[in-house]
Amino acid sequence: MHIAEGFLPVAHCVAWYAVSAPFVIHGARKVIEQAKEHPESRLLLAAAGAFTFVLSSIKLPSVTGSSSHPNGTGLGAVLFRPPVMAFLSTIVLIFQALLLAHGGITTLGANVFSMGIAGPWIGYWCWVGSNKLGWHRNVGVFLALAFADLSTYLVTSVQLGLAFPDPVSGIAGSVAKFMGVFVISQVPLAIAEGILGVLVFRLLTDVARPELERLGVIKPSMSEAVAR
Amino acid sequence: MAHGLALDHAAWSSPWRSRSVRDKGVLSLGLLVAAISLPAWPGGAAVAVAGLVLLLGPIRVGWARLGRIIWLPVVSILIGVATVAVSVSWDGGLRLQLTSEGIDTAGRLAVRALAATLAMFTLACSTPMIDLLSALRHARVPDALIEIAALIYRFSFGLLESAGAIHSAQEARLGYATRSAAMRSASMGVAALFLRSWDRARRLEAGLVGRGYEDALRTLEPPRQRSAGFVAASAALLVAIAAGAVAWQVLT
Amino acid sequence: MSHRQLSASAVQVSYGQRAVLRGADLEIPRARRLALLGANGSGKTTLLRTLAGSLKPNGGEVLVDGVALRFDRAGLRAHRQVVQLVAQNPDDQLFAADVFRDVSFGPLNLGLAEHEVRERVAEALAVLSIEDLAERPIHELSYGQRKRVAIAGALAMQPCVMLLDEPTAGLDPQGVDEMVGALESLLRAHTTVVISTHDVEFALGWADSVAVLVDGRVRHGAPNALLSDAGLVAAARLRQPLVLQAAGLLGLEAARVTDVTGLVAAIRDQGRLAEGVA
Amino acid sequence: MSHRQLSASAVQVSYGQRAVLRGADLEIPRARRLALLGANGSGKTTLLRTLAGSLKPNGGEVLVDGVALRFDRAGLRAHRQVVQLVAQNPDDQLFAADVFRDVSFGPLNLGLAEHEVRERVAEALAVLSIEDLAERPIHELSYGQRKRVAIAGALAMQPCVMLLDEPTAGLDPQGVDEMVGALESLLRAHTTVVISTHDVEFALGWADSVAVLVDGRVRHGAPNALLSDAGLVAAARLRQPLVLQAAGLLGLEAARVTDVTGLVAAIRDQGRLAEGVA
Repeated sequence: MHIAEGFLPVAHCVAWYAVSAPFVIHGARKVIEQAKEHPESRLLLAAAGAFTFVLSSIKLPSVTGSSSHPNGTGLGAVLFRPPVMAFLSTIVLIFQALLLAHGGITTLGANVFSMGIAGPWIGYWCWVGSNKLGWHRNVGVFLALAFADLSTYLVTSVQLGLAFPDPVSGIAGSVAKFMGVFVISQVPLAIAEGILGVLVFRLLTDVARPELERLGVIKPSMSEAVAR
Repeated sequence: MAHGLALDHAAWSSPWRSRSVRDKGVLSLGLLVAAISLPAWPGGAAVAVAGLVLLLGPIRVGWARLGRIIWLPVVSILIGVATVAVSVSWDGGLRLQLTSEGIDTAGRLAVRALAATLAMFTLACSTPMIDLLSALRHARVPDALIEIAALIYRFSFGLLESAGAIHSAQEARLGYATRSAAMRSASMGVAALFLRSWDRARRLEAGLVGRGYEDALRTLEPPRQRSAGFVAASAALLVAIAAGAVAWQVLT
Repeated sequence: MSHRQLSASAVQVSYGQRAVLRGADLEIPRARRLALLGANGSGKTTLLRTLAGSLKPNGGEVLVDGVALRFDRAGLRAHRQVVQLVAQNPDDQLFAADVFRDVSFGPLNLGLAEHEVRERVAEALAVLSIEDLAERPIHELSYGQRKRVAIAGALAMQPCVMLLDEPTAGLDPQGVDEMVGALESLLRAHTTVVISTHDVEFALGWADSVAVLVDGRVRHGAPNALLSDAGLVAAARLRQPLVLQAAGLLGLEAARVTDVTGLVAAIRDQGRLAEGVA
Repeated sequence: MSHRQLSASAVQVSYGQRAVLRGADLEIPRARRLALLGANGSGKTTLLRTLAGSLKPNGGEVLVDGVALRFDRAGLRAHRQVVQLVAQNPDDQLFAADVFRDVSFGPLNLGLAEHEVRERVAEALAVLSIEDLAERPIHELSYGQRKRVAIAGALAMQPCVMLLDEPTAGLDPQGVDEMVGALESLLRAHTTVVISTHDVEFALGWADSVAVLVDGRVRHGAPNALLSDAGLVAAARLRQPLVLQAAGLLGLEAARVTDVTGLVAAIRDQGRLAEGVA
C-alpha cells in the first residue's frame, strides 16, 4: 500500500523527501560507479529495475485465500543490495505513480523511505544476520522477504499516524489505527511472500546459478557443486 | 495487458504531447502544489475542477479512460480517509468513535487527495515518461541514471507482457486451482521473469554493440514546442486559484 | 478423447476501441484437422484464446456440447480438461527447469496421484516422440524441441481439443515435418486439432477444413473451395497457395489440387483430355 | 554506397565442442540480392554475425576490399560503417522509447553533428516509408513495424552492406510484401542486401544469387541452379521450392522458373512445343 497522491501535508512531503534524499543519492553514486566500470551493467541494472517493477504486478496467493501482489523489496534487497535498491525503487515508484496511478509525486519521498530504504535494509539485515548465524539459506530468504514486507507497512503506518494524529488518542492511537488496517491484513501476505521467496530461490539456484554468482548472492561453493 | 498502462497510452496519444515539459511542468506541478498547500475548500476543490476540465478538454483523456485510471487511486484514498475519520481509543477495551473533528479532517483530506491526483494526471496523461526523463537530463541528473531509467521503461512493457502470458499459460493448466498450486505457479513465474529480464538485457547489449554502443546510450530528442503564452496562461490560472482561495478565507 | 463438440457463437472481442472479433461463429469438427487462417492482427490468437477460456468475450458464447461456458472457477476448471491451448512462443508456456517437471505441471494441478502423473507424463512424451528429452533442461533445447515440449505439457491434461497457435512458425522444413508428425499422433489419439497459421500452402495440404478470418468474422469450409476464392483470400489479406494460383492460371479444376503432386496430375490429365478432344 | 567488397575466407566457428562453421568461404556480390539459405542451426546467424564483426571466428578471416578485419576497437568501429546487421528479433536491437530516438542512436555514435544526425534519421525513415511512425512509442508498434524500425536504425549508419537475419520470419503475406518493398529501397540506394532465410520459395523469387549452408560450408550460385539440385537441397535439410518441384515432375527446363508465372509460361511453352512437334 503506497501513500496516495496528495495524502500528506506539505511539511511531511518535504520532510520525507529530505530524509530519503541521502540514501537515494548514495545509491545513485554506487550505480554510476558500476556503470562506469562495466558499461554493460547498465543493461543488467535496468533489467533488475524492470523486474522489480513487474514483480508488483504478479498475483500472489495469500494464506487467507485473498490474493495480493508481492512487495518485492526484500527479494530486490537480497539480489541487488540495499543501496542499489534505494535508487531502483525510486525509479520504480516514479513509474508506479505516473504509469499506474499508484502512489504519488508529492508522497514519493515518504514512499521511497518505506519501500526503497526501510524495507530493503531490514530485509537485508535479516538475510546477512541469518547467514552469519549459519542458518539455512531458506530461513534467511524467508526472514528477509517477510520482514522487508512487514517493515514497509509498519513504516507506512507510522508515516500516516504522524500526519494524522487521532483527535481522541493522538499520534500513538493513529499509528495503531493504521497498523490495524494495513499490518494485520499484511501479516499473512508477508508470510506468503516469504514462502514465495524460498521457492523462487530454490528454482533460481537450479537454473540461474551463474547469474546469482555474478550478483554475489551465492558463493560458487565447492560443497554444493559436489552435492549436485 | 496490464491494467494501468492506460495512462501511458493516454500520454502518447495526447495532443499536448508535443508541448515542452517545461510548459506542462509549470502547470501541473503548480496545480499539485496548490492542491496540497491551499485549504481544501475552495482552493483544493478549484484545483480538482481545473484538473478535470484540462483532462477532459485539451488533454483529451476521455470519460471512459479517466474512469479506468482514477479507480485505483480513489479506492486507496477512500481506505485512508475512512481510517482517518474513525477515532480509536483504549478504555478498558477498544473504542471506536466518530468525532466531528475526525470527520472534518477526513473530508478535507479526501478533497485534497483527489485534487492532487487529478493535478498529477494532467502531467501523466500528457507527457510520455521518456520526455520527463529527458527533462531530468537537462536538469543535470547524470546520464547513466537517465539511461538506466529509460531502459527500465523500455524493458517493462515486454516483461509485463511476458508476465501476463506466463500467468495465462499457468492458469490454463490449472496452476491457480489450489493455494499450494498457486504458490508454486507464482514462484515459477517470478523465477522465469528474472531469467527473462536477464536474458533480454544480454541480447540487447549484443545488438547495441553492433550499432556502435561503447559507453553511453545517447539519442536525439524529437522537437518540442515551447510557448510563453502557455506558461503565462498557466501562471494566470494558478494565481487566480490561489487569490480566490485567499479571498474566500478573508471574506468568511 | 474427442467426444466433445466445441464451438463459438457470435463471439465479440474488443481491445479498447478496436473491435477484433465482431460476431465470430465456428463449429469445430470433431477429431479432424482444422486450420484457422488470417493475417497478423486478424484475431486468430484472440479467437483461440476465447475458445480456450483464457479470454472472456465482450459478447457471444463458447459452447461445449451446446452448453455455454461459464467463466467462473468451476466452469473454467472443467473447460480446461476439454480444451488446451498451446501458445505460439513456447517460452510463454515453459517455466519449469526441465522437461519432466514442466510436463508434470498440469497433471499435478489436477490433483492426481504420483503414479498417475508419471504415467501421463510418459504418455505425453511418447506421443510426441520426445522421451529422450525428459531429463534435459529446457534452456538447452532447440526452438522446435521446445515447441514440442509445450505441446506435451498441454497434452498431459488429456484434452479433447488441442488449439495450437502458429505451431509451424519459425520452424525450418525439417521442423515442420516433425511438427506434422506430432499433430498426426494427436489425431491418432482421437484429439481434435485446430491450428492457426498464415501459411496458406501448409493449410491447403494439411487441413480437413479451413476457417478464414475476415473482418472479425469466420468463413468455414473445404480448403480448396475457400482458398480458390480470390476475393475472400484478398479480403483476408492472405495470398493464394501457389498450386492453386498455377491451377487458376492454367484453367484447371481446382477441387483436387492440394499439393504439387495433385497439380502435376491435373496438368497431365488436362493434357490427355486436350489430346483426347483433339 | 556499395563500393566495398565484403567476403569471408575459410571462416571457422565453434561453440564449445560443436563446430558450426568449418571453413566457410563467401564473396558477397556488390549491390545485389543475396539469400543465405540453411536449416535452423546450420550456422546462418553465426555467419552473419561473423561478417558483421560481432563474433570473432576461431579461424579464417572476414575481408573488406581484400583487407582482413582486425577485431580491435578501431577496426570494429570502421567495420560498422561498412557492414550493419539487423537481428531477427527487433527487440534485440531497439532500446529507446520512440522511433526517432532509436534511429538517432547509431549516427550519434559516429560522432556526427546534430543536424547531420537529424538528416540521416529523416532519410532512413523515408527509405523505409515509416516517417509517420517517428514519434510513436516502440512498445506500441506491431512486429512488422518494429522490424522496419530496426532496419532504419541500421540504415542510418549508411553501411555499404546490410545483413538481415530472417527479415521475413513471422510476417504475414502483406508484411512480407512490405519487407520486400523496404529491401528494394535499400537496393535502389545501391546497398548490398544479404538476407538469411529458410523460405526457399521466397529466396528463389527474390535473390540474384543464393548461398546454401551445408555442413558448415557455403555453396554459392544462381538460385535456380542450386535449388534444382535435389542432393544439395536435401543435404542442407531444406526442401525444393514448389515451382521447381512441379517443373521437375513435368520434365521442364528449370532455369527460367522462379515463380508461378514462370512455371505456367514454361508449361504453356512445352505444350506449344508438343503441339508443334505433333
